[in-house]
Amino acid sequence: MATKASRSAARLMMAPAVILLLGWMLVPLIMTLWFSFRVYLPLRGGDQGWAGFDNYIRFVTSSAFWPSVQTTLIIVLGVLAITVIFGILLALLLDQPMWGQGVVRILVIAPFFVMPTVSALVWKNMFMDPVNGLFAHLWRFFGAEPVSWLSDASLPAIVMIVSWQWLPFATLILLTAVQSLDSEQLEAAEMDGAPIVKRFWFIVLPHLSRAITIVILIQTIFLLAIFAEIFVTTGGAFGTRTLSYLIFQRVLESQNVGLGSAGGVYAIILANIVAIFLMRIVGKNLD
Amino acid sequence: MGQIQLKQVTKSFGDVQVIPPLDLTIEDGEFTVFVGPSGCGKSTLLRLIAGLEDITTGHIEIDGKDATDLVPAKRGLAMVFQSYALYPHMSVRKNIAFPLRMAKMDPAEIDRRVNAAAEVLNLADYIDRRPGQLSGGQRQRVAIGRAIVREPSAFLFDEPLSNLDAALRVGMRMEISELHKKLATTMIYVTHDQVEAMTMADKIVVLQAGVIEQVGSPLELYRAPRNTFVAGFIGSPKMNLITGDEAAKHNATTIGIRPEHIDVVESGGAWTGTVGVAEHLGSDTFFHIHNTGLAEMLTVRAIGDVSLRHGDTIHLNPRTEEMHRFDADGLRIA
Amino acid sequence: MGQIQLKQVTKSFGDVQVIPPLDLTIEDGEFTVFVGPSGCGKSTLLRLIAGLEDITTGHIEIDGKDATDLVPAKRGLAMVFQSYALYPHMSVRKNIAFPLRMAKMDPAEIDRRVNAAAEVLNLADYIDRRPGQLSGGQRQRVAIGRAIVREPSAFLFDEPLSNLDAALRVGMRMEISELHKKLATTMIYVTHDQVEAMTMADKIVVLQAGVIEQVGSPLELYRAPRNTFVAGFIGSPKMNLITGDEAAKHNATTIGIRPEHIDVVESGGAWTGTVGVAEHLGSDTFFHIHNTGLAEMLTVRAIGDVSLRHGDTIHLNPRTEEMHRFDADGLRIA
Amino acid sequence: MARSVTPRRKMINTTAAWAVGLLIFFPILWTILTSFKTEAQAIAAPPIFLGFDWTLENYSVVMERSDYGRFLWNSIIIAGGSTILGCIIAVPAAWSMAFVPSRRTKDILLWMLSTKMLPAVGVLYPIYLLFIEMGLLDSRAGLVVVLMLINLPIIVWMLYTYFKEIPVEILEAARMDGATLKEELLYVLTPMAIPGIASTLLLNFILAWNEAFWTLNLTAVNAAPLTAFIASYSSPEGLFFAKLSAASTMAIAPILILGWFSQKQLVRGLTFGAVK
Amino acid sequence: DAHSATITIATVNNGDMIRMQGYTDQFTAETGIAVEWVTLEENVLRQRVTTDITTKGGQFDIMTIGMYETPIWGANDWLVPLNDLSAEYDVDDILPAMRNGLSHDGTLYAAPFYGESSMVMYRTDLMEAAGLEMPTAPTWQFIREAAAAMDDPENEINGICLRGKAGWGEGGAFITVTGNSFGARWFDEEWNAQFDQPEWANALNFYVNLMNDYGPEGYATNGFNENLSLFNQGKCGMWIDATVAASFVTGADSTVADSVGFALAPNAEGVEKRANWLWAWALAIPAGTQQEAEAKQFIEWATGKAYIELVAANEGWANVPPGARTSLYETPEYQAVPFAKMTLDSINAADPTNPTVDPVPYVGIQFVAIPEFAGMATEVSQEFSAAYAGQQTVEEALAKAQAITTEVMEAAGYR
Ligand SMILES: Nc1ncnc2c1ncn2[C@@H]1O[C@H](COP(=O)(O)OP(=O)(O)OP(=O)(O)O)[C@@H](O)[C@H]1O
Ligand SMILES: Nc1ncnc2c1ncn2[C@@H]1O[C@H](COP(=O)(O)OP(=O)(O)OP(=O)(O)O)[C@@H](O)[C@H]1O
Ligand SMILES: [Mg+2]
Ligand SMILES: [Mg+2]
Repeated sequence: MATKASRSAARLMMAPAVILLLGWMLVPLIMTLWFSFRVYLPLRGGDQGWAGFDNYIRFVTSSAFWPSVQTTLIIVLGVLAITVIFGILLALLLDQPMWGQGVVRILVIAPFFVMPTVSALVWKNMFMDPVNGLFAHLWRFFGAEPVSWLSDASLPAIVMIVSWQWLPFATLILLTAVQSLDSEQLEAAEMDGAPIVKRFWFIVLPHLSRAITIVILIQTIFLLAIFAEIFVTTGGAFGTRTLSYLIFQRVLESQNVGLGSAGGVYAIILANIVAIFLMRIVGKNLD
Repeated sequence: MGQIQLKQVTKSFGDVQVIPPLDLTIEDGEFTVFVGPSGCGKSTLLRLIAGLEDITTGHIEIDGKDATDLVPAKRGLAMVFQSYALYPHMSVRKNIAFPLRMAKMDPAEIDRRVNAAAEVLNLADYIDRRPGQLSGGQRQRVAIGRAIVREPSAFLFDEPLSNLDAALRVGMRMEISELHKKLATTMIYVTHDQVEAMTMADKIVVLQAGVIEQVGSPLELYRAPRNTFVAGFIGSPKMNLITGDEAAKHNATTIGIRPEHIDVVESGGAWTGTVGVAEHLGSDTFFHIHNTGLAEMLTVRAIGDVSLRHGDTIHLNPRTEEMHRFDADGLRIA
Repeated sequence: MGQIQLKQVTKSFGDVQVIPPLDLTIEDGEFTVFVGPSGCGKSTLLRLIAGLEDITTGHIEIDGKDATDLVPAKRGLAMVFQSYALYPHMSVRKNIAFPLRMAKMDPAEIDRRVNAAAEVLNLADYIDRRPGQLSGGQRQRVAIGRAIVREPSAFLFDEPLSNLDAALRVGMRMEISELHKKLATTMIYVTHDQVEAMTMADKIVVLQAGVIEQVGSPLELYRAPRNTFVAGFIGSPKMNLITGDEAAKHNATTIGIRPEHIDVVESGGAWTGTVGVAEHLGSDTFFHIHNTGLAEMLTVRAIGDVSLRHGDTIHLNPRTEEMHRFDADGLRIA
Repeated sequence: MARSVTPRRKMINTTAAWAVGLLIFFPILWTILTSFKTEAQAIAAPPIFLGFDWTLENYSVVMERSDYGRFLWNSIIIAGGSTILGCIIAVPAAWSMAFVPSRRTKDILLWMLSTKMLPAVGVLYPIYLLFIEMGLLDSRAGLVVVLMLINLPIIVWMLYTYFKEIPVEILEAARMDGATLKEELLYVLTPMAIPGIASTLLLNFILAWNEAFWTLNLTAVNAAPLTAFIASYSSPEGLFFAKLSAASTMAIAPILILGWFSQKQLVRGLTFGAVK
Repeated sequence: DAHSATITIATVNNGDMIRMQGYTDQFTAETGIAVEWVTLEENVLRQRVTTDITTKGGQFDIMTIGMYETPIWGANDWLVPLNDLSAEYDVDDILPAMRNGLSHDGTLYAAPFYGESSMVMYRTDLMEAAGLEMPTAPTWQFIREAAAAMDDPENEINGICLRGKAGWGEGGAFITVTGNSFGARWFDEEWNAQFDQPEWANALNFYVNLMNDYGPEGYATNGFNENLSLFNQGKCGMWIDATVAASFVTGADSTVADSVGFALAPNAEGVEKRANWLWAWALAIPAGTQQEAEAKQFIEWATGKAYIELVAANEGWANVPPGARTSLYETPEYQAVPFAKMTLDSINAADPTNPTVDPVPYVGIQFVAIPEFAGMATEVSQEFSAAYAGQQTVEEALAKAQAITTEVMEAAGYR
């Protein structure tokens, strides 16, 4: 279906979305770029003049920069690993015939509904608190010394909180994919003498590869931007300062908009590197 | 080797008994076809034999040994699925090699067998493609290839050709028949296409609602259907089944006469009617005939091109020696 | 009214010319069938006529008026799609009424027409169901109903029956034929099933790679195929095409003889061979014969059941009066 | 054809799945339970699971302290408005991509997704200044637009994948039947895509509902949604687990309930239409 | 007209503030001015109001800010000067320390709602059991001794609870005053960072050793709230923190209300500065508001004497907002409150203009009143917290603090 008329209609109908998003991307981007070349200190009255590349140099040479990139990557990769692995296991479990499948499914999706702020608050206070938290009680019950999650195991704790929020998403995408697996393929493999582990490895896993790609793509987009979880739990302390949190500190806590904007530009560059990398894979794996 | 015996086998899904007690023996090397209407239990029966479903009661013996509780992989059977069930992410070579790899066979031997199978099935040119890059017929061949390499004692086919178009179906049908001649291995073949059943089978098993209606060679079924169900099911176009006075004349509740057993005559003839639709295929002409005075519409086949058209009057002579008679229960009157 | 003329029409997708310059006239009231192998451009041609694709060069005239740049809705044509393309969220009634609503027709008149169409197509019982609740055949009827109500000057069908199973296909084929008789409207029908083409068409257009190979009535094509491509394409089973010495004997590069025009004789006969596969259908028997001394394998049809089996020797007599001769370019020699 | 399983197997599956399901759900359950405890019971050691004196006191304290209804209403308006506005803009775009694809369609789609990677904290200043300039601060309209823009790529993508499942032939049939482009979208495409659109709406409603950075920073009173409501309970002085739990429960309950009633669409929506 | 006016107030979710929200109906009834509250958690509030004030967003008519922001914002003319308040409001009644801290160049820019310093709160019962007696002005050495004596892990009692949580207003404030009491300072008079000096090493090492030996598990994440709840649950022998905590630890939520004693914040032996800080949550009016008059009216109401009496009448004297007005401490009823005197003494012991032993170029006790401080101090406190959590040594933390501070001061052009 491609007459001239429909093609021009298509262009017209795409315009609003494209123009709006272009605006949403360009306006802040240009403003951010502009700020990043200025000495812009709101608490000293705002724009203090041209800064050249000072902000850029200062941002990367700051001792916090590389650790924050590293932290960002650890959190993203950690959450991806956990959600994908447990997502697959859960999807396989939920695919089995059982009683009350609908209810179980609702239980499993529920964390996705919880606001990140709320989930961070609940985990921090009611579970990970080293004195009154449920984990502390549990540890003590087994005679162990309670762990101060948010200081001694801060990164794992944040990865865990974020994974809890995103596990439903991964599980559901993977569940849908598992359900779309032609059962005849599994039966064929069974007839061919493949035991259950090999059936998983040779048939199920390759079948899931597309879904896994999508989980990775979408989660990465959201995970690169996580903020509330860190703000609420550790405030960036104990090595949990991600790149976007570092920018937050520069812009809002230190009130150095120029420096923060330079950081923002770096973050955009990093995001785009990740995006290009992802889209290479996804482009191959989509349709 | 590949004799398969079902002894008083039943299968229930929950409370629904899909297969009532059933006995069946499939001899070694035989090409057996299960036919029957949709939902009659053909696939279920095949899957019971394969071990993909547990039987509810009864026994299955393969080559005389009880296989009732054996897992599928241990029964020495190979199955070809309707959807082909190829592994989409593996090349043709890997697909075919898969069962051998699972059996931890020596790689050199795997290679040898895969190449031999590819040779037999004309797959050599596609051996490194993925299933997605193959046509339907080629995929079906890969599925068969995967079955062949295991050198199973019997092949199970579940409507393997139903996803192919008419021309390809004819071709693949012959390929499978030739394969059977070559390998002389037991094959069980499920279809609801009676042409496939007629042309391929050594033995046809006609099923209805899980019950075996008749077992026999294709021509036995064609010539002496045991009841009206089999009579209507085997043969294309369908046998004309006529009830009422005309049947009573022959001391039967129902009489059956196949379209090819009614001759078109210039004049006279037992029956006269008007042509409804005339289908001119060149090689044959099929007439659908109304107003014969019989309760049912008649279908008649004439050889070659007969130039009668819609609305013309037609004179017909059934060959009485080819007529089938059935009683009130639909059973054949000898 | 419904004469359609294509004048020097071409179609290219990007750089690929799918239809080279093509002229075709479809007369008012004619049932024209486009046949040809997959990918030959049948659907493309139909969509060009419908206006769903722009033609690259050339003109389309409908009833003598230039329709080249008309949008689909203004061409007065109705189309029935392979997938039925029913609106799943509307009842049968609403589906059929949809084109009339779009034409802003008076509701009373819409009702009248929808009911009339439902009557004709036996849809009255399902009129308030959704398409999802209908069987394949019923859906196809709804699609036809939606086309009928617009009282188009021509109907376009793109493989309308290919999603139905064999038995239903035969039934719907007859229904469409009868509809054509009743309405006497131009119909253009795309299929790759040559049985459909033979039984339904007034005129068959055989296409290959966007080029018209032959246009004519079914029996013209059956009796006098213009070239080897048409000869092989029309008729089932396929015509035997024989090259080499045997052809030379008849002063041709290729000779063709249809399976039904070779008689099986007790002894003697022009050709002798061994039976490869024998397909016993009861009504007919098809033999695939090797070792005749001809370069090609032969297919032969015998009426009724002939009890020759795999490996038997068979004696054959081709009817020379039914033989077709082709030159080195594959063209018929008169 | 799914293989039939023995009741024993089914029992084992059921037990395992319920155990895992409850484990995942537990933090939410615990929050809800805690919201009915007194502050002292909320931190009791060992923790009390069910045997406490159920009290609604926390809820009444929370209700007294803040105008929950207004926060709720703002959340509904903002999340709903941005989702609907997004759909109105996304439907035509998705139609174009799905049915009149060009070589650049995939690139445009991926570009749209990449706009989501813009770090929000980095552009807060520019956006805040723009909002002041346009008088949109603390207005629901402003937030509706921002959240719409944030979610637009996801909406377009989801709708695109749903539309791609719809056979082109049906739209062509409508065109043959004389429908204009507008009628085609309105009478054929949209109703057919209702399940997909519903899932899209739902998912984006949730995403907008939970968005905490912009909603917090661009509002004060008039447009403040539940994310701002929760920000006043996060760490006050003294014991607060029970009140925090009550406030949390109130913030997530509407979505949980919505999710419960529309779980089928949701499950579809949560897969972003990306997998069938 | 005033009857339809509405003012919007951004405030922190502290107990006193929330209590005040409960009484705003009375204000509205008296004046006809409606009040909209935006109540936020402290960090969110700070982020929110700072963005608004620096961009002149105009979202709020009154902002709740602290002693750190007020002079800086006042200097930028972002706040409406509070120099024309009514006579009956009696500006001179505000405690001088508070008034100085909330002024810039002698002009008051924010009215204190309540004020605080820090002091020692301890369990009299445990002290008694340990056979010790708390002096009114203890030293850190004594605090350590007492902590050792009261520490009782068997019964889940920690010798001492102190803030370790990252954030300049949390653990950052505490360690800064601790530093002061060990003779340390943030900067010398040339704005050179001083974390490489032995005083800081002494202070931090003392703190870490004390907390590791007698502090609660995970103190590195404990802030005011966490410690309050620990103390109220009877899990701390001592707690050194804000004077406002006194009313909570002796209040209804506390399990140890009857056995709490108070003392001045400690100092290291031989150092004349004590670990006192000075803080006030104050109400200020952003310049440019359309409702300046109404806002002033509200401020007079909320921080005036009448409000204190209103609360006293309804909830008892122990619950009135403390630390803002001299007159409160002259009220006989209030003098009866056990912690009143110690609060006043602590506030008076703090001197924002002269916070350290060695001279410094800045104002502020637990903070440095320059715009760069909040961001910088948060990062420094994060490094310290990492040391508390055992993720790095005290030396490493100090080296990083030195680097961060130097970096920021250079960027900001102080050096
Ligand atoms: N897993 C199952 N659970 C419940 N009922 C089943 C199951 N599998 C099959 N059935 C039922 O058993 C009966 C036989 O099904 P079966 O698939 O064997 O029929 P079939 O002859 O293969 O039909 P078709 O020609 O349509 O493939 C049907 O009524 C079907 O509904
Ligand atoms: N939109 C398109 N873009 C590019 N090429 C196309 C497009 N549509 C069709 N083609 C090509 O045009 C040729 C003719 O296609 P068409 O669909 O008309 O074949 P057909 O005869 O209908 O085949 P079939 O029997 O399989 O339906 C094919 O080679 C096809 O690949
Ligand atoms: Mg079946
Ligand atoms: Mg086609």
